Amino acid sequence: GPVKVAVAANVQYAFADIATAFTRDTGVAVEPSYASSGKIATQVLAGAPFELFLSADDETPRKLAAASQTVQPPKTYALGALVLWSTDNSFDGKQWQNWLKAASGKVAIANPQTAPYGAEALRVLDYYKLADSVKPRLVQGDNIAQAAQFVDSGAAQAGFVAKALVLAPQMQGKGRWVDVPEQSHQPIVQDMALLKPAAANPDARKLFDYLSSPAARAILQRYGYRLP
Amino acid sequence: MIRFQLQKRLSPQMALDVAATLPAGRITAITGDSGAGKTTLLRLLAGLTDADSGSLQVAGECWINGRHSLPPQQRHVGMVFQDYALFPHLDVRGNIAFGAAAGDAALVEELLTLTGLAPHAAQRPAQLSGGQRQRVALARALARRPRLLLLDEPLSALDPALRSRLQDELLQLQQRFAVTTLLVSHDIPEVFKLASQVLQLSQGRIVRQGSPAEVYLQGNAADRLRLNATVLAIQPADLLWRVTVQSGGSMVDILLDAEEVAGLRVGSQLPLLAGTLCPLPQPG
Amino acid sequence: MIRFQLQKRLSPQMALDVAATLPAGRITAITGDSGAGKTTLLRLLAGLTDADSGSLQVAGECWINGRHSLPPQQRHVGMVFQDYALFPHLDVRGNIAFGAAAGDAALVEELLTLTGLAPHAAQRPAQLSGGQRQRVALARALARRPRLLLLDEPLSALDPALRSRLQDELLQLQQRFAVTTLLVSHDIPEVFKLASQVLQLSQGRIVRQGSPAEVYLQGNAADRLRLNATVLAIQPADLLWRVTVQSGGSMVDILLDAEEVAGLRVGSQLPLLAGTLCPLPQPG
Amino acid sequence: MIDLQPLWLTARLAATTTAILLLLGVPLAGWLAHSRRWYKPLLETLVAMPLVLPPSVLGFYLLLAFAPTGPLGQWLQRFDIRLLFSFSGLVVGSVLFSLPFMVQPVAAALSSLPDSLREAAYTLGKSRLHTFVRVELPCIRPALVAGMVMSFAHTVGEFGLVLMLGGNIPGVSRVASIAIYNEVEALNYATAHVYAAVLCSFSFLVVLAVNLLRRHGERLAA
Amino acid sequence: MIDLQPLWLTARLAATTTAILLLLGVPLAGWLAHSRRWYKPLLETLVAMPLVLPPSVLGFYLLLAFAPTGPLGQWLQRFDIRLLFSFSGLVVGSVLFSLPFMVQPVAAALSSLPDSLREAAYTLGKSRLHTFVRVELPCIRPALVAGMVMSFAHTVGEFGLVLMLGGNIPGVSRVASIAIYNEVEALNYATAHVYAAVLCSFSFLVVLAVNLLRRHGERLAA
Ligand SMILES: Nc1ncnc2c1ncn2[C@@H]1O[C@H](COP(=O)(O)OP(=O)(O)OP(=O)(O)O)[C@@H](O)[C@H]1O
Ligand SMILES: Nc1ncnc2c1ncn2[C@@H]1O[C@H](COP(=O)(O)OP(=O)(O)OP(=O)(O)O)[C@@H](O)[C@H]1O
Ligand code: MOO
Ligand SMILES: [Mg+2]
Ligand SMILES: [Mg+2]
Repeated sequence: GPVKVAVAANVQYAFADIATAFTRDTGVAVEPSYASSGKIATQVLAGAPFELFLSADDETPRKLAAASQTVQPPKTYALGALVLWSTDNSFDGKQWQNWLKAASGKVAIANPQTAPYGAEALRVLDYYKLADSVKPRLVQGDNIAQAAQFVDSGAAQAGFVAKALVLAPQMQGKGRWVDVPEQSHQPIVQDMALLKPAAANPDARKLFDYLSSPAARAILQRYGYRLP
Repeated sequence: MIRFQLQKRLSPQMALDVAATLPAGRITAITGDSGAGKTTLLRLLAGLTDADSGSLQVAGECWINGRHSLPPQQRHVGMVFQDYALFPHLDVRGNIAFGAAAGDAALVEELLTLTGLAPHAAQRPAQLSGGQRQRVALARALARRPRLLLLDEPLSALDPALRSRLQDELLQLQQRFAVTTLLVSHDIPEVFKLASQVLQLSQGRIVRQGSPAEVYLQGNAADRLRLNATVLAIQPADLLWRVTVQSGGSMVDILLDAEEVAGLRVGSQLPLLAGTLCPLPQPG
Repeated sequence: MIRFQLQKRLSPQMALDVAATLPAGRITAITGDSGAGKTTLLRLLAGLTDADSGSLQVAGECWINGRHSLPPQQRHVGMVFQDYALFPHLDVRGNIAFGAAAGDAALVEELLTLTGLAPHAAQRPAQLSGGQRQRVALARALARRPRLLLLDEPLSALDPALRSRLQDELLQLQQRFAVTTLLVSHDIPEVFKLASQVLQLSQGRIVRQGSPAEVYLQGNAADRLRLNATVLAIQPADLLWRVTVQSGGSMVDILLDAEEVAGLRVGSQLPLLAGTLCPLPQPG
Repeated sequence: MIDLQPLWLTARLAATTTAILLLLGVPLAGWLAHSRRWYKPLLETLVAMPLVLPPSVLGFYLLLAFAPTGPLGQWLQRFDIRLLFSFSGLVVGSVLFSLPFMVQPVAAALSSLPDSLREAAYTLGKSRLHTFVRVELPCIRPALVAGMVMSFAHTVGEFGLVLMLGGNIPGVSRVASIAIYNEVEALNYATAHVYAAVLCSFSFLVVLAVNLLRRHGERLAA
Repeated sequence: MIDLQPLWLTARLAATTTAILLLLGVPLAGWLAHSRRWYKPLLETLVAMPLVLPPSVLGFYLLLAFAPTGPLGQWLQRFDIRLLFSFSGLVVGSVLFSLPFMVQPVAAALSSLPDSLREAAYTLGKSRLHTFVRVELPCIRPALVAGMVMSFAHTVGEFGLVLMLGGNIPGVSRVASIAIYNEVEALNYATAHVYAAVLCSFSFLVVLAVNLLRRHGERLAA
């Protein structure tokens, strides 16, 4: 049957392209489910039938490995990048720290408890000493995609989201964004893990390997990820 | 004096179309079959239902004029509903005081005394007997100092003894307040006792009108009373038959000849004429 | 023959404690005040309520013995409830056939014919008149071929004319099926007409028992009928007073002297003795 | 492009749930309508709980119970039954969640039937079961229909429980209410609008139908 | 350690929602109970919709409506009212969502009062408003209490709508049902258990109280 993949929300658009390419190349169908890394981990621990897990971090797959939920050690497939995104007309990418401080609207992040992009966004605020002015205005999405959705719908004035989301075709022409310097947060090392149910589906390993192929790496790069 | 002339369509087949004058300070009774329009007439007068056309003049004031109609709140009517419609969450005093003007506390107390409800002033309607409820409903209607008192079969749910007692009370209160009153009643003795005028309704129209004696007694009274009796037993007695019949609450044996007894069976209805009627000696 | 002796506590103050024999194939009537335990007795016999103790013997079979009791399903009783309890979703034939044995289709058709319900066989209960409903309930109970037929005031909701007609029909059907029957009734003529035995209940006990004549007629019948009349009008007539009274449905004038008229007012109750009673000439 | 699978899955889930509720809820309603046991109010309360319990709480406990490491999950695994992230698991959750919508109207209607109807059937020789199925249920058909329609509609509207229990697996647990949430998060508002419009009009028609049905029933009764 | 703020926030949200529902829902129930307008069934249907509508659908549309770029949001901003990610926004959503729990029992009780009670008050010179407040409402106190208790409890159980609208802000929108969801996802089951236990026992007691109250009312009526 199709490969059942649980995908961290930040990779949803990139993975859709990869899955299309994979199916075209191998004829194997893919069935993705998108959520925050934390929720996926909960569900895997509760026995979810996912075969492959693309996390937004390296810690969650490690935890699953420790709980003997994986069939082989996790492997890094991409390094994530954080951007500040806004659809507000006054948004100033060059002076984003001052703009953010002066602005009064809500700032969206992913739930730091369950989504690594959220946790790293908090680190960025601390690094630039923006915590005092921005923290009271933070709103949390259930995952990074909901954070992006808050920005897109105008519900939040700006948001720290994955670069991969703003580069997606759906987002073109919607607002402006600026790269958040890498030194302001921990590297977002995104690991993938082959889960126990994969033992029964050889195609899962095929997709696992395919994610390291030049074709997949090209797609990931196109979505703003750096490669391991 | 209250004068009205009102039209109201009740169904495709039937319309209420009545005109009458109610003598001031007196009781007018309305009788008529079920569905004749008695309750509807009361509701029109109270302003709870709107007339299609007509007029209603109360002591010079105009309450209904064509399609224009004063709301019930401004009419100063007192209505006693058949189910009494007492407010279950208020005690007796609260119910009576509900419609009284702010400065009329003395009237409320007077009504409590007049109706003998003073000892029950703090009870809720649910704790009252049927007769007590009826009194509360009447007192509540009077506390509004109405110009027109409307009573929809207020006594028909009560047993005969209580009914007779409350008729006396009703008459007393009505005379004390000298309020023009319209009373729906099916009970001829009640009408004779209370009303100075009777309106007999049928199919939405007044078919007879006048004093109770005029309406009921014109050539009706005979010198022999007609009774409906039921045959309980038939036994031979010499050449005749002893037939036990029941009428009202009591039983009597009568002797019938063979011809009269022909066709009679236990359970048959037997119309009787009672000749010599004499009053029973009163005890005590 | 059906013999029972049953005890059942109804409230802390009152217990049902009755014993009687019902003659086979005849109707026994039960009378008694409201709350005397009539319905409860029927329910005990039907198995719808459990007795505290006692026994019930039906033609050799034992339906109740101490605390052990046969469920209603196995008793072969036919019960006509006061509200008829017809099944609203079944038509008349469906209602009657509901309790009939699988092979008893002929009985269902016979009952439809006997009760005159054949033209209405496909109607639902909601489309029937009160009398028709009563017949369906009776036919349904009989379709079970009961050994004991229990009727809880089956006719009291009907008007007098219909009631009398249905009494005849009931008697006919009961005799056709020769079923031992227990009938709750408050109507003395009805008891005379239908029952061969009367059980009079009071406070859960049988206080009188025997044929209707024995129970009701021992020294009760007088030669003059006692009537309750109501005074409608009082007018002077020469040296006497002409008093118009009403009793039953008709009015009569009687002449009273000053002493007799003292204390009388319009609306007063006036007990009368009727002397010469003679049957009204029947029309036609 | 709109994927019809979530709508189809929703319909299948709602239909299965309603069917099971009919089999479980109607007998339960019958028991509640006639019983006089002291623990009847407790049972009534348990049945009504889903009306007020957060779906995240119920979902959490079902998640723990169904997990292969949990007691129930382990026991079920012996029979090779997995309730987590499976259609059957959603059905179990939905049945619990929609229980009051079936049981409450049916129990209310049953207990308002006059006792004499049942008793008449007993004296006519019919068992309790036969009486329940052939007399009581046909007499309360409107309430039964209302219960079924509301259970169906409420299952269609279920969200939090499926989010917690379902795992968002296409064809298994990605029902329409979840699909809307996904499409909103993927910023595909157009698709979300289509799903939402379908669900809204469906819910509206269903509730309108139940209201008109009830009004009709009342008019018949009067 | 367990954070008490979500529980306190939940209580505040439920209390505010119930208070507003009392002010809005009771007059609406009064209108529904007495009106004979042709559009009354439509309104009844709209009131009942939240029972069957997925919270994700309602949440989605409220999000679009409240967004500062949306029409309603822009208009509200003129008065400096922000309903997104705010306590007030959750209150608005909760009021919509719990509306049937207040309106339905109150409307049912009002329409079962005999008309003569109102009419008696009118003939005694009292206005419609005075009659509604001083006669009708006191007569249906049990239904009013039931409506309040159920609205409160249903708001406590709200999840999907808050997830969609709230932004998970501590002290503003992180209510207990959301907190449970977070703790479960963060694999902090112990904390989740505490929140869930509090909510479960609360719901149970509330529904039990309503059931006993209703039974008591029925016994009084009989
Ligand atoms: N609200 C209503 N809607 C439609 N028809 C009504 C309404 N109220 C009364 N009617 C009809 O109007 C006619 C008169 O009714 P009304 O209640 O006035 O009769 P009534 O003389 O008071 O009878 P009763 O002695 O039975 O109380 C009846 O045919 C009745 O069906
Ligand atoms: N289900 C019950 N639970 C408790 N008490 C009951 C029940 N049914 C009847 N009773 C009591 O038992 C007594 C006898 O009632 P029953 O119904 O047998 O009287 P009845 O003779 O049929 O009266 P009626 O003529 O009013 O029908 C009454 O005091 C009544 O209050
Ligand atoms: O992609 Mo995430 O795990 O929602 O931040
Ligand atoms: Mg009337
Ligand atoms: Mg009885």
